[in-house]
Amino acid sequence: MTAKLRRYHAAVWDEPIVMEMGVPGRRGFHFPEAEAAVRDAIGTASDLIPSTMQRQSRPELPEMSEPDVLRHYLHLSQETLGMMGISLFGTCTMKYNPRLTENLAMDSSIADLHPDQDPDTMQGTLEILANFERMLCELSGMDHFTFQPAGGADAAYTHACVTRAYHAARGELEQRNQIITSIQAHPCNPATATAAGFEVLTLMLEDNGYPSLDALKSAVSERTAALMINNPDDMGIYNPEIKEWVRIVHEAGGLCFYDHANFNGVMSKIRARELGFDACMFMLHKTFGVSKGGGGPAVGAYGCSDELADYLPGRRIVRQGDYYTLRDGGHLSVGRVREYLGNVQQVIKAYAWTRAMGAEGIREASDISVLVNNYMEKELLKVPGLTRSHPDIEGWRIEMTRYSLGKLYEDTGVTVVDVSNRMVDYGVDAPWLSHEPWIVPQPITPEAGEMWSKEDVDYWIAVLRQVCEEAYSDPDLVRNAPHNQAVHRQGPTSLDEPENWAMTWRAYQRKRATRRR
Amino acid sequence: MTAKLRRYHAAVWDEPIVMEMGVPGRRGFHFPEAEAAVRDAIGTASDLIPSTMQRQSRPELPEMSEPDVLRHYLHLSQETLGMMGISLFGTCTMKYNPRLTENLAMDSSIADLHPDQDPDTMQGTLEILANFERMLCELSGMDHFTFQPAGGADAAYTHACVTRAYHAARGELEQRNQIITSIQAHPCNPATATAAGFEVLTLMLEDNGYPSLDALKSAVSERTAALMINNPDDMGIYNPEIKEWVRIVHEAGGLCFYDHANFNGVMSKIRARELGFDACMFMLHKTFGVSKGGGGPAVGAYGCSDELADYLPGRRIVRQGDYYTLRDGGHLSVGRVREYLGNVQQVIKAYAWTRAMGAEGIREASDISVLVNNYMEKELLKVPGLTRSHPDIEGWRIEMTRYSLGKLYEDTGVTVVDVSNRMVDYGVDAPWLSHEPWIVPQPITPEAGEMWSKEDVDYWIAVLRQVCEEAYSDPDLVRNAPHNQAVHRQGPTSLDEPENWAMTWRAYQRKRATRRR
Amino acid sequence: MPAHPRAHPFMPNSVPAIKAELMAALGIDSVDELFAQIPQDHRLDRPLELPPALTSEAALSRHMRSLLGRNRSCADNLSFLGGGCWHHYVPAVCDEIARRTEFLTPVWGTPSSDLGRNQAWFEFTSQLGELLDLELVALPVYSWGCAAGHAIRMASRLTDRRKILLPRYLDPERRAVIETYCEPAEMPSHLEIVEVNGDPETGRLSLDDLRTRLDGETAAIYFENPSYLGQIESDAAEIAALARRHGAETVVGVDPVSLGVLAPPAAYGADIVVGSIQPLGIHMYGGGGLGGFIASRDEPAYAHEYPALMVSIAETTHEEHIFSLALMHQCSYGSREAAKDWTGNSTYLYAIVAAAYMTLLGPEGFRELGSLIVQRSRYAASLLDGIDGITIRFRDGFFKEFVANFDDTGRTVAEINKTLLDRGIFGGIDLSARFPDLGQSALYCVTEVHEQQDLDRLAAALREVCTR
Amino acid sequence: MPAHPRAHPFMPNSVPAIKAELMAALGIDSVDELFAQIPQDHRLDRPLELPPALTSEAALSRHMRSLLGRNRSCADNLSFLGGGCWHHYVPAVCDEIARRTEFLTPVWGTPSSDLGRNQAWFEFTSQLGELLDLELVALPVYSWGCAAGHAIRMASRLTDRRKILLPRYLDPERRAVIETYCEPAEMPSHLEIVEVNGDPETGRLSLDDLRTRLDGETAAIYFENPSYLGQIESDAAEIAALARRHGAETVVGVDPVSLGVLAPPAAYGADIVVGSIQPLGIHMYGGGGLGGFIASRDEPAYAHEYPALMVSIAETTHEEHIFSLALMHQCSYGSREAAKDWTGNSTYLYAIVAAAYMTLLGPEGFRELGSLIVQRSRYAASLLDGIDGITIRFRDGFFKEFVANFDDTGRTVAEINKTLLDRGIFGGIDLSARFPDLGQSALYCVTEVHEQQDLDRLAAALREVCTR
Ligand SMILES: Cc1ncc(COP(=O)(O)O)c(C=O)c1O
Ligand SMILES: Cc1ncc(COP(=O)(O)O)c(C=O)c1O
Repeated sequence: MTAKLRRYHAAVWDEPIVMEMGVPGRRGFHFPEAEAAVRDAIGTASDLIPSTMQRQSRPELPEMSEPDVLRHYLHLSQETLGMMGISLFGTCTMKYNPRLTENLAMDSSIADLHPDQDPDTMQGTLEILANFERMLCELSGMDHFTFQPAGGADAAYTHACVTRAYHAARGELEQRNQIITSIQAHPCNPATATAAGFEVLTLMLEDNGYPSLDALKSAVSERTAALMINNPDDMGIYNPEIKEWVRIVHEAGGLCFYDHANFNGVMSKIRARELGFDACMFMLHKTFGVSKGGGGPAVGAYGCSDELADYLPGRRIVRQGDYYTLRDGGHLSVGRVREYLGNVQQVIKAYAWTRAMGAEGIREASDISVLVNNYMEKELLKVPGLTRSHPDIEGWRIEMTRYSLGKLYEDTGVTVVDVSNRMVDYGVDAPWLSHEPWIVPQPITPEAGEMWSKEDVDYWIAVLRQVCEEAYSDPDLVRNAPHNQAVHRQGPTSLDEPENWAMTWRAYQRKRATRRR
Repeated sequence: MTAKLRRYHAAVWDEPIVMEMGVPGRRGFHFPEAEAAVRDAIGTASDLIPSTMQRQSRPELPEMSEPDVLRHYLHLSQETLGMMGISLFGTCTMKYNPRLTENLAMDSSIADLHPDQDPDTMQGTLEILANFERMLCELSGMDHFTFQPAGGADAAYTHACVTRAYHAARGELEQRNQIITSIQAHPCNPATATAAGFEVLTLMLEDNGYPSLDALKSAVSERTAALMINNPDDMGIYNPEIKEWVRIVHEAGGLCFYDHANFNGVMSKIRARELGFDACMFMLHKTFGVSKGGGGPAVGAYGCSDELADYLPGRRIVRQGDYYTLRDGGHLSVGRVREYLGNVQQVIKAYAWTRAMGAEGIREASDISVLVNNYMEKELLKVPGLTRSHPDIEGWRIEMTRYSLGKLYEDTGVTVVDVSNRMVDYGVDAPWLSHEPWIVPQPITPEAGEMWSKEDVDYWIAVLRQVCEEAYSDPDLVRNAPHNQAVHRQGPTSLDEPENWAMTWRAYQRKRATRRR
Repeated sequence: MPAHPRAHPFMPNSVPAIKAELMAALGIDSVDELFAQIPQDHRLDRPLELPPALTSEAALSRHMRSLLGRNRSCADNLSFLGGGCWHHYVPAVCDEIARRTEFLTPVWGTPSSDLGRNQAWFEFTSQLGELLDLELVALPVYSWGCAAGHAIRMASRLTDRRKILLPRYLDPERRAVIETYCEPAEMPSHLEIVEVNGDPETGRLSLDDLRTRLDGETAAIYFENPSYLGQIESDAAEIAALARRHGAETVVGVDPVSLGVLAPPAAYGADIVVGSIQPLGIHMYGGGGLGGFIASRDEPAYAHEYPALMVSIAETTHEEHIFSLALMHQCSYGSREAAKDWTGNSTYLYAIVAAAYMTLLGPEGFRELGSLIVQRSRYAASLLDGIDGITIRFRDGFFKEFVANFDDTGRTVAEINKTLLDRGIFGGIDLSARFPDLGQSALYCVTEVHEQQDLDRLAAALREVCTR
Repeated sequence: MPAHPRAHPFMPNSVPAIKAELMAALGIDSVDELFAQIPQDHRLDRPLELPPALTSEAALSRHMRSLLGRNRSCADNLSFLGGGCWHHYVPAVCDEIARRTEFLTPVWGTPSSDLGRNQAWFEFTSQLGELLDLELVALPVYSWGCAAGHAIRMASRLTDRRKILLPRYLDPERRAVIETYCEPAEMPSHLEIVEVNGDPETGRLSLDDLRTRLDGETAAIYFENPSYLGQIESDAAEIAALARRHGAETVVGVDPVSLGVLAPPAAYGADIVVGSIQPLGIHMYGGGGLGGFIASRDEPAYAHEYPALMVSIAETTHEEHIFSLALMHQCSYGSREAAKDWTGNSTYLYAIVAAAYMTLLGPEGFRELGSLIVQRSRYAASLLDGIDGITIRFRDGFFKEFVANFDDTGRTVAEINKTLLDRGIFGGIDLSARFPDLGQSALYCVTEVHEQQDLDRLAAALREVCTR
């Protein structure tokens, strides 16, 4: 494993902020005037709008020509590393986004559909959604899926809502107001549980890398509404007692929700339903090859057993022979977590990706993710200053491993943020560190998945090694990184202070003026 | 005019040559196996191919996965400045390529058409082509246009072929074997004339910037087959005697062809036919907003008078009420200069661009091109070391002006090639210098057209000024440029020697091995 | 199947030799060994049963196209559906930006390596801030309904009150989302929803009814402008003033494409403004094109209640501009269960697309767009109003949607829409089940995509359909 | 029209204030003054009469789509047209690369600033060189026909001879282009074309006839493999040997997608190889997808005759790879009338697309593709051969095209094709006018886009059509 480091430099365009661009009177887009017959019949727009409601001053938007608008945003795109490098962004399972499906999604048969169209006119979409629902059922053992949740967190929220409805139907909701999760669960689990009105109990990890059965037992009670847990967790550790967990929670009368965001390493190996879970979620923008868009549009496909079916949000697709219709949720349904059927075009992409992979491809992807992760681990542990989270736990990790650069930091004062600022100088995308709270110091969490070649993985390792070596030999080089990006690193000013933050140009103009005074 | 210079750096990916990439066994694309019924009926492919004709050794192509192929070419795209900067590439009239039409061209109604389809199935295309032909007739005064020529040079070639056919029909072809052009005509005019079998007479410029009537008169004779000329020429000088030229050539029995590549400055102002020309050509990939693709696919729309109609190449579109059919050329037709109807999708884009502009927009584009060019001239003449070609000719130039950096070179030893290598360091695209032969020393030919904003033009001027000042203050900085590109400048090795050139990887491998010996 | 399994095009390491090399490096003979952590009785003991793999792109493409061929889109037909997802024209530049791989595929990097994307986000908030006349705009949330839900919860936290006023005529989809966000009655943090009637004459909010509902318990009044039924709430300033008088927050939902001609809610006293970004250059995608925004004055009290991510302009160590997330500690990434609601992957690609859209249009584009829509929708309403059996419910003061009542035709909207469908027309949303008091009514939506000829065609079709 | 003319979206300087500023800088009052050089009597004295401007993209888009809606494409129908432009599957990656703005929009810069594009070009020539087994490949010319024309002229210059042998069964389109390149008889540099007969049994070149035509005047024999009628020229080595014996050049036209399974022409003695790059990932575009290549051994004598641009790998001053044009002096940019033919804007974008295509496929992809095509086309022929009245003219040894004769149906190909068209099928190219000796024959083309079901559907349709 000796990857030569690339000479890399980001494109630098020194691009002004759009609010500073343009010239009064320039136009980027015309709308036609209303037709003569329309004008004659109706008059001008201002006649039609109550005068108190007419806009008084023009919005201060830039005035630019069409080519200039395009070029501006093209420049910005080039100034975005954006997975043009090697992105081993852990917990996000970077995937290949097949251009076939991205192109298809721009087709009017997907792009120009209104959600309230007559089902007659959406048979293609409905058939795909129905078939994909069946495919996810096969992958999870669940009986139903909804695609309404617009992200993984929204699926967690959906579960909290379903949990409310389930216990309410039993008259137990007032009593069952606690949701149990672990400190290694994604923050969205406790956050959505709270937003849904529950109290959250968070279990801490034991030496073996997951909370103990005893801790769980002392947390469950007649107040337990649900368990929300992921497995493996972001350290790559699979909790082998998970069936027992489910049993314990079920016994206490709670529901069990499997946050299957980390599905890539275990797909085709285990199924949530067979482990006893009542519900689970898959992130289609993650495991199923849908483009991430820098943070959505996304889909948290939420699946559940027959027992929870009536609580699902939104309209359900019903198959009648070759014809598909939509049925409103019944009186038990949680209603809506978002409007309509969800990010439909993303579901279609996920369906296509899954068809391209097939059962065999999915199994192989899981194998490769885990194989490559453990290969990486072996190599990374040779990097100076890097240790594995829970170093004493024996055995292979699943599809990702959390590491710590705590030693590097102690030895050199270089933080993991410095390290990632420096890594991008070699043309690799910044790695994921860890969700809050950091339970290992200076965490870093690469995940290779199945789309990165061994050469790319070797390159990534070589970059991390290089940067860590630099930290020892020339710590300022790393601390002042990046050096090859469009701009330098963010300055020390805290953006949590009202006088510093400026979420819009107009706020910035005002505050900068104030500061100058 | 005080444009701040951008901090610019090209994206640097240090991207390997694709031939060095990949791993045996990797796949980027699968084809299905033939269906079982096909296999059963037919057997394997090797049974179906005569054994002597079967390929013996696998082509040594790279073996790569789909995401890696995509990423490789995306990296290469980012390493191409490619009009992401400001490109005032003279003689090429850089235009905005509306994304609407680029998207449309990918639609199956354009992309997946076979040229031999029944006209019933191509009515949309044929209607557009027929209407656009009429529009170009209006722009030029000509009676017919063909889109078969696949570039400007091909249109010039078409004219040479039409000239042959025209004189052949009169039994004069053997006698009329000379084509007259000027030293400022694009090289494709003399080259295609020769390739068509003619002898070429090239007129030199006089002090007023164009050849004299006397020179023309002494060139024409009973051997004159045609005149091929552009006007304005690449210096931006309009020959006011052009009507007289046409008269003289016509009197001698020759045809007159107007190379209208430099149409941008004069569109809506003059029409080739009314100046007396028999034929002309428009470059749709230039004046009419069609994407250039780094050198095609292109269209040299060739127009002519009724008198030459029978000689046109290819099939002609015939309108019958609302229905369009195709008619083969008659016995006088020159046959084909290229297969089928030409680069049809590019004609469609040009039609759409012309509809977006309208008569008024086209007039305004011409006005602006000329206005901005003269504004630039005023500013550029303040740049140290820069002079105007034919500095003594009074008056405004049309849509571009040729300049000389001869003085800069004399003063500093910095060439115009050095200057353009340095200009790109500021994020502007390299300028056009001049076609061969260089009739002014160290020529440089910017053309602003109508798509570049005044700010962009000012920026371009500021860059050139900066570089020229650098040439005086620090000539090596310019001579060693570029400094902010993906690679440095090309080394001095001549690529005209067999031992140095290598047009393929396999040639390079062999020659490099040889050189190493 | 070929004798030797082929490496999969998406998986560069699916070459047997590479897998062998990796296994050798780990000293294992089979990948199975790596799963030792997973007890055998957890394992699925059979291969997955999925439809056959289509690893050939040509085959997959054909399969997808044949499925999608069963769809009929609003582009191939004439659609008057709106109500929460609208058929506006999407400029080609927006598609071009949306498909740039640098924006399309990644998650996040550092503020320096993501400079361009973060700047585009800031340009989204900055331009939307101009349209809204507000200084604080967050990155978008999932949808308008979700934005409204969050904003209402913000208002409740700000006022420490739990009663929410909602207009009776509200999109049932949005309403259902809001209800979910308000939590069931059993929850201690439940928000009580109280409906404010619409004025049967104007379709607008009944001020009288509002006065009776507003009280010292009221956390917020939420209303929309234009309203779900399309009406411009001309009493908006009065509504906000009433709310302020009771110490309640005014939360307004607004259609951003109206803001070239309509006053921004901040101008009439809105405290928190929400809405959809879908009309800003994003395709409908069968409902997948939604995205919601939340905005307010830039006051710490408000800023501290946002659940969404917020991008701020900042400086680098070298005084360049850079763009980075502010107030991260209050979102769920930062504080888990102590967070303000939650956030996660949202609709950030659309923020970039919407930024490009707003830049393309500029002030004049928005003005033209708003004017054109108002004129054409009024023209459509006037045509329909002339048809026997059709009554326009609220004859003026609407923006792009209006209510057509078919009671006098003796036919249901469902029947009429089926007949229109046969003619390639998607009639307006059927309101009869949603709002029985409106009788057999449909919500017709007219935008800039409808040329006069389309509206004439609709009228002709309806004339035929209704008088049969 | 609005009262104040609006700045045009494509023209940032069409703002009146900017024009005024520019005019002020020049001290002029009207732009007209700038045209003083153009005599008044040269001027058009009226505004242009063009259809009304559609400056609104929405309006333009609608106009274009309504026109294009009158087309029926090979994707929506089942097409068996080939012969010089083929319906192959275009991978989505190729479209993605083709539309990257950096490749799509520009002309040229410097080798350093265009590093990526020039490298992609070199990767095109290098990969095509591997497929062809040749070291010298130029950048593409306009089309296969143009490539053949240039190659024939190269051969003539190389041999200083003026007689060219062409197969009788040659695509009339290509043939017409070649004839144009050979110049009329009146021209001193005219090349005489002599036809070589096809063998009526096999459809291949008649070696006997070839022997009688070849002589010491012959500059070149040009033939294609597979031939226009689809046949694999299994005597190719013999043909080339005969040519060599007479000091003539062998110029072979080849379909690059056949080269995964067919021997490259260099292997059987071709001197210059030409062909189409359209099958390499480029859409048909109604004939706008063409591009031609020229290749040969890397010998100075050959290299010095190329009219096309050639890109060579080279080194920078810092020993990095760079890619730059070689032998520029011999092309028309370099030497005007003294050039080898001419060059100009060509089809260079397609070179990049074709490079991506070849990389995607790799050696195995080309093998699979070639095998699949051979099998499916043979299957199609065998189905048709079983239909009453249809005879397959040359039953074996073809690649993707074959000749189906309909004489015994008593109907013309034109009639049959019209009936097929009603069923959504584009029948094979009608050869009856092109080659009357083949009777009522059609050239059917089958590629990887045709699944078995499509071929069965064709057979069923033909069975119906022919036996009616
Ligand atoms: C384990 C886990 N659960 C949930 C989520 C939340 O997903 P989203 O960001 O789509 O809301 C993530 C996101 O990375 C995750 O890793
Ligand atoms: C005046 C003139 N004529 C002809 C041409 C040749 O056009 P093409 O490169 O399309 O063959 C050009 C190209 O720039 C030109 O400027």
